[in-house]
Amino acid sequence: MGRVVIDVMPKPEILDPQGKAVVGALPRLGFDAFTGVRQGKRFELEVDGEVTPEVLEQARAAASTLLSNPVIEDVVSVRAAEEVPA
Amino acid sequence: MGRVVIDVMPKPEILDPQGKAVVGALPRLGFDAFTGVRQGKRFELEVDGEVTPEVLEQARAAASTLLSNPVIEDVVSVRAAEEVPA
Amino acid sequence: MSAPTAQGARTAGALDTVERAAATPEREQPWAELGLKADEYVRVRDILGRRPTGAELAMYSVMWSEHCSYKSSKVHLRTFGEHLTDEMKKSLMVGIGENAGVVDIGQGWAVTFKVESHNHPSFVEPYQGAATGVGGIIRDIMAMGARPIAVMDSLRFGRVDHPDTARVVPGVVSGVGGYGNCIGLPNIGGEVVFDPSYQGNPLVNALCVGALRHEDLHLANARGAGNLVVLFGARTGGDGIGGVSVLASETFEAGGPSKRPAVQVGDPFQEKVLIECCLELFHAGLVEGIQDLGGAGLSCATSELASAGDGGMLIHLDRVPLRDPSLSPEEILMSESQERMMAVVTPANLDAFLAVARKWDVEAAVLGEVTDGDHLVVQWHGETVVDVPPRTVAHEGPVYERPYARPASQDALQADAPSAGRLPRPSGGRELRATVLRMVASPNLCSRAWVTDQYDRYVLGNTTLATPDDAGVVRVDETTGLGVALSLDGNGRFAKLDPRTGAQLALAEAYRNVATAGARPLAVTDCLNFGSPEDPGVMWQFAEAVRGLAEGCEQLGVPVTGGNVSLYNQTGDRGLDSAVLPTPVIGVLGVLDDVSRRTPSGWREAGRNVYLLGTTREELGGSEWAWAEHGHLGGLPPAVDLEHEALLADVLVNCSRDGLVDAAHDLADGGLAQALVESVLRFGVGARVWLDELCERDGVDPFVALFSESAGRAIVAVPREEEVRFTDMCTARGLAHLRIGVTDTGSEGEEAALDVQGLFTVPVAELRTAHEGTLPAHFGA
Amino acid sequence: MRIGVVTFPGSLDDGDARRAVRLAGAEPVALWHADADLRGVDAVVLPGGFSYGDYLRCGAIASFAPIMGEVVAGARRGLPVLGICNGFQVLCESHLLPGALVRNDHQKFVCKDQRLRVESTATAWTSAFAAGAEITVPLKNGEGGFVADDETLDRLEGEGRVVFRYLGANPNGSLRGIAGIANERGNVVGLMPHPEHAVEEGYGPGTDGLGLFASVLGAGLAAVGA
Ligand SMILES: Nc1ncnc2c1ncn2[C@@H]1O[C@H](COP(=O)(O)OP(=O)(O)O)[C@@H](O)[C@H]1O
Ligand SMILES: [Mg+2]
Repeated sequence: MGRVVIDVMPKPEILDPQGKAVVGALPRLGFDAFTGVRQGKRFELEVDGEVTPEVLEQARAAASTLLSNPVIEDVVSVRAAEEVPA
Repeated sequence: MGRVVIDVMPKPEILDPQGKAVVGALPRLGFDAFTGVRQGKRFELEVDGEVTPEVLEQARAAASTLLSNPVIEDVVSVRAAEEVPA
Repeated sequence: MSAPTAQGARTAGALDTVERAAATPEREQPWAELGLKADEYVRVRDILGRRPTGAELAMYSVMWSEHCSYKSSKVHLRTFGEHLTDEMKKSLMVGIGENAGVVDIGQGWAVTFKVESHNHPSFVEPYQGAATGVGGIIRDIMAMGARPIAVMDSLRFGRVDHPDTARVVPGVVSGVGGYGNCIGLPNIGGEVVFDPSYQGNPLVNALCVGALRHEDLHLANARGAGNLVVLFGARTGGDGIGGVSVLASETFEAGGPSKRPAVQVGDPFQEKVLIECCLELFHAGLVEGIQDLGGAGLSCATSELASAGDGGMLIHLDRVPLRDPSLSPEEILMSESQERMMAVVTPANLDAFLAVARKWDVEAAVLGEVTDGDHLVVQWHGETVVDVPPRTVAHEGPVYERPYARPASQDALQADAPSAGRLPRPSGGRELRATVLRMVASPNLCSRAWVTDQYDRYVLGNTTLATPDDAGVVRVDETTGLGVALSLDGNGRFAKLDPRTGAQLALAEAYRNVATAGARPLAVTDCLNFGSPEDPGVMWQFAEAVRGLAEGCEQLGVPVTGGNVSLYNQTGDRGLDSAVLPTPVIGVLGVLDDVSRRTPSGWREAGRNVYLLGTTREELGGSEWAWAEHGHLGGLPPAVDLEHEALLADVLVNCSRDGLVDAAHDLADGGLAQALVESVLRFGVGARVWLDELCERDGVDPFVALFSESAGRAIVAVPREEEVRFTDMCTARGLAHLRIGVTDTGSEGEEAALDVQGLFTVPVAELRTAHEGTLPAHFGA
Repeated sequence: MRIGVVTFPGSLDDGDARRAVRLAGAEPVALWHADADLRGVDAVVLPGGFSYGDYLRCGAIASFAPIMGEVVAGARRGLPVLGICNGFQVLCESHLLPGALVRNDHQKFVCKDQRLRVESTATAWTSAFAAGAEITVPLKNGEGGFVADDETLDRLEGEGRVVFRYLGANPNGSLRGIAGIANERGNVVGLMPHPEHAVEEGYGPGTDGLGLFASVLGAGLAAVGA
């Protein structure tokens, strides 16, 4: 079973109320290292078999049509998943 | 200026209504390759200088306290950013 | 799209079948971990004549939990039935025992309503806990064949300034709103209370009301051998396995063995389409009976449907559409995945049923059928894993006669009255003015707008009164204006001082609120939130409250139609001392033949005479003043006189019908001062008020006149042209009434104000700042 | 005149929109998201609610519904289309209107009676108002912050396509206080507040919302006749 990961972020120039709320809350909890936060979305798409180039092509098309709104968001990456350790 | 990326996903056993809605919509748009979708969050945290081990430590702590809800979400990864091409 | 179903995740060898159970009687079983007591486990073995299978053990343990079986409360709840008169039965189409009670409101219409708790889950995960609480009560209403038309929520939290309150409040409020708003039901009222006793154990009680035509009434039972049992809605996952039932029955002990299962996550969108789907199924006559899946999931739905029916039931558990294909049969039976319903459908209707489900994109699976046997049989890939008499699971669980006793501390508590010697009182205009401003800003009396502005009160377009009026009022029939009013009230401090009186005071307040809005009170629902039934003191509180409520309902002639009991609300295990305040929350439903006649609470015009109905005694025990100003709780609660409440309600209802008053507002927490301030702040119309005659007539001083919480009172605004008719009616009926003021928008160039003559004046803007600032200051603008 | 009201799965204010159409004197026609058929209506309302649960992005999944192909085609021909709240979000996602709606700046759902100024009467849905009219209708949303880039905002302002603006404190962080906008031709209007909840005395803050529906009764007939 394969997996495609798609990352979508708000465009830099677009207001991101969620990121703004987070950046306001961090220092109150003692996290003072961060000067800015933006919150985007991460999609994990499962496929039955392997992640073929065709699957990736579909994922790219889905990312730019359904999964993001080009007015306010950028698709940051579309890739076959590798496990990333936390 | 450095950047830390944090990925948070709904726990696998937890219902993800957003992912469910997306997986229902994809085939209607002709994207038939995908059998499951889960939607999580991606945070980009900016720091003024470099991403030092201390900064990463803070990011990890923030990820597991403020940025995720451990009852229903897992922190998938906390890492210094490298640009990933779309 | 076909759902993955379990692929025999358990190898046949590991499957605990009935056959295997019979052959291995000595096998150790985790009955204690599942919450069964030793004698209960023995009883299960006696019923079955063998040891239960794992799946049977799962079913019995969840269904015999306190939450599902009412084992500690059952003996007391019977009191409601004993106090049910023929008169009260008249408008009752369905009483206690069904998913929700159903009341005839005339013109061929009926309404069904019920309040339910989701306390413990809301502490663990405030957003999802509260959201799924709202979702659960809505499904109860759907199961009766009704269209849900409104929700309410009664919320109790710890100290307003405690750090954990800042976690729980925003989560719970956005959970209630998130679910209700997304599903499209107006939120028309509720309560928000802060008290340290709820710190580790908030109370989240949600109410839903639905409307139906008489002929659409459906009862949940599985009748007719050969009829099919269909599960529809969301897929089953590992949500809250052992969830509500275990969660709601046990206390949280840090460090103890973790019984904290995965929380349930709600999907209000799924529930919205489920509502539309169910209504279409009902209207097309495609279902025989329908049952919601709540706590205890499939265990509950199958055993209750079968138990209420006339035969047995055969279920193929491997046909359940799963979200997680690795679930075992036990887990599937216990899963509390939300947004699922179960229907009994004749074979002839199945295709049409499935077509409706498809239209709404709702997944449906035929799990089995009604049989002519008398057992509930559950199979897993052809092997029998459950074979039980359904009544023993659903309706014949254990019943406890828990010992109860008036706590030794009760006398001292009642003796500690807030007398003038015990608590310093404000006197003189300056002190009274400052007290009013502090009181209207105090956590329990300040504006609830921070909460209620997060709730959609307009959706469906039938809401004519909602927050912050005394009752929520919604139209049921658009052509005639027929509608209902609802109020949800409780007062844990009063109930602590005297549980019997406290329950009646909550009833009286909800009843009065509904009448204040102009509706004739008709029926009651209740949510009884108490500590551990294993503590005799708590059990005494419970028994007293139930008795008080049952007797009160009989006196007022309004039946209890259903409700919910939530026990083990406590932090720690010091019995009574760690329990929450005993908190019966009472919902009263009333009817208006034409909701355009409803009476709002706020003043809109200058020059209206303000009358106080009822009399004021020095009653400060358990009052908001004693608590907010002195942190004091002691003495006796205000006296209840239900005959007087009925008279007051009758006058208020007639006032609305005959158009004698412009506005009416009931007096409750915070007394007259609070009621005046709220009436002023609604539309910014002030008033000149005089207390001399009141003080003289009732033998009280201005402080008592302003802050006493005597029951049975309301203020009304009477247009001059109706004054004679109004006072004549009060006189004829013997209702104490006294003109205490006149509304006033302020003279030229002057701001409107609340002017208590001879004592103090507060401009509207100053009142508003005090009243509206508190919750945003604690929880963020 | 017949005005269609589209029901998507998760639409909530569709019944209210139909009631508003009826009270304004037109015939409401229920349209189903899965039918690519406008049933010959003279105007279309995309109602409020949480289509598809507002999951992914508000209005995103609904914008791909079969009926939307017809709505878009109709709108390009000049068919009057009104998007209320979730309907506004659908119109933006369908690119019939520019910009997007994001989470309220204060992060909470808000339900309140909102004062608005009618900034343009040159649209199919506002022609019955007096220029500069101030009206009160309910506002209820969690994602009502209107955003667009500066260039788009300047163009909207310059072309008189800002149709409604919030009065008093900005309730959701919408840029330039924008509550509603129109397309270039003025036949497509989207707004976050809910005029359909202000059409009946006693059930909402007055009847100011009727003006939108009254407008299309006049203007719509002219457009259809043209
Ligand atoms: N959690 C809540 N949800 C909705 N409405 C609420 C809630 N809490 C309070 N309200 C509303 O706020 C108003 C004031 O509450 P309260 O003082 O408890 O009213 P009352 O004393 O008349 O019962 C009422 O209209 C009540 O319905
Ligand atoms: Mg009250």
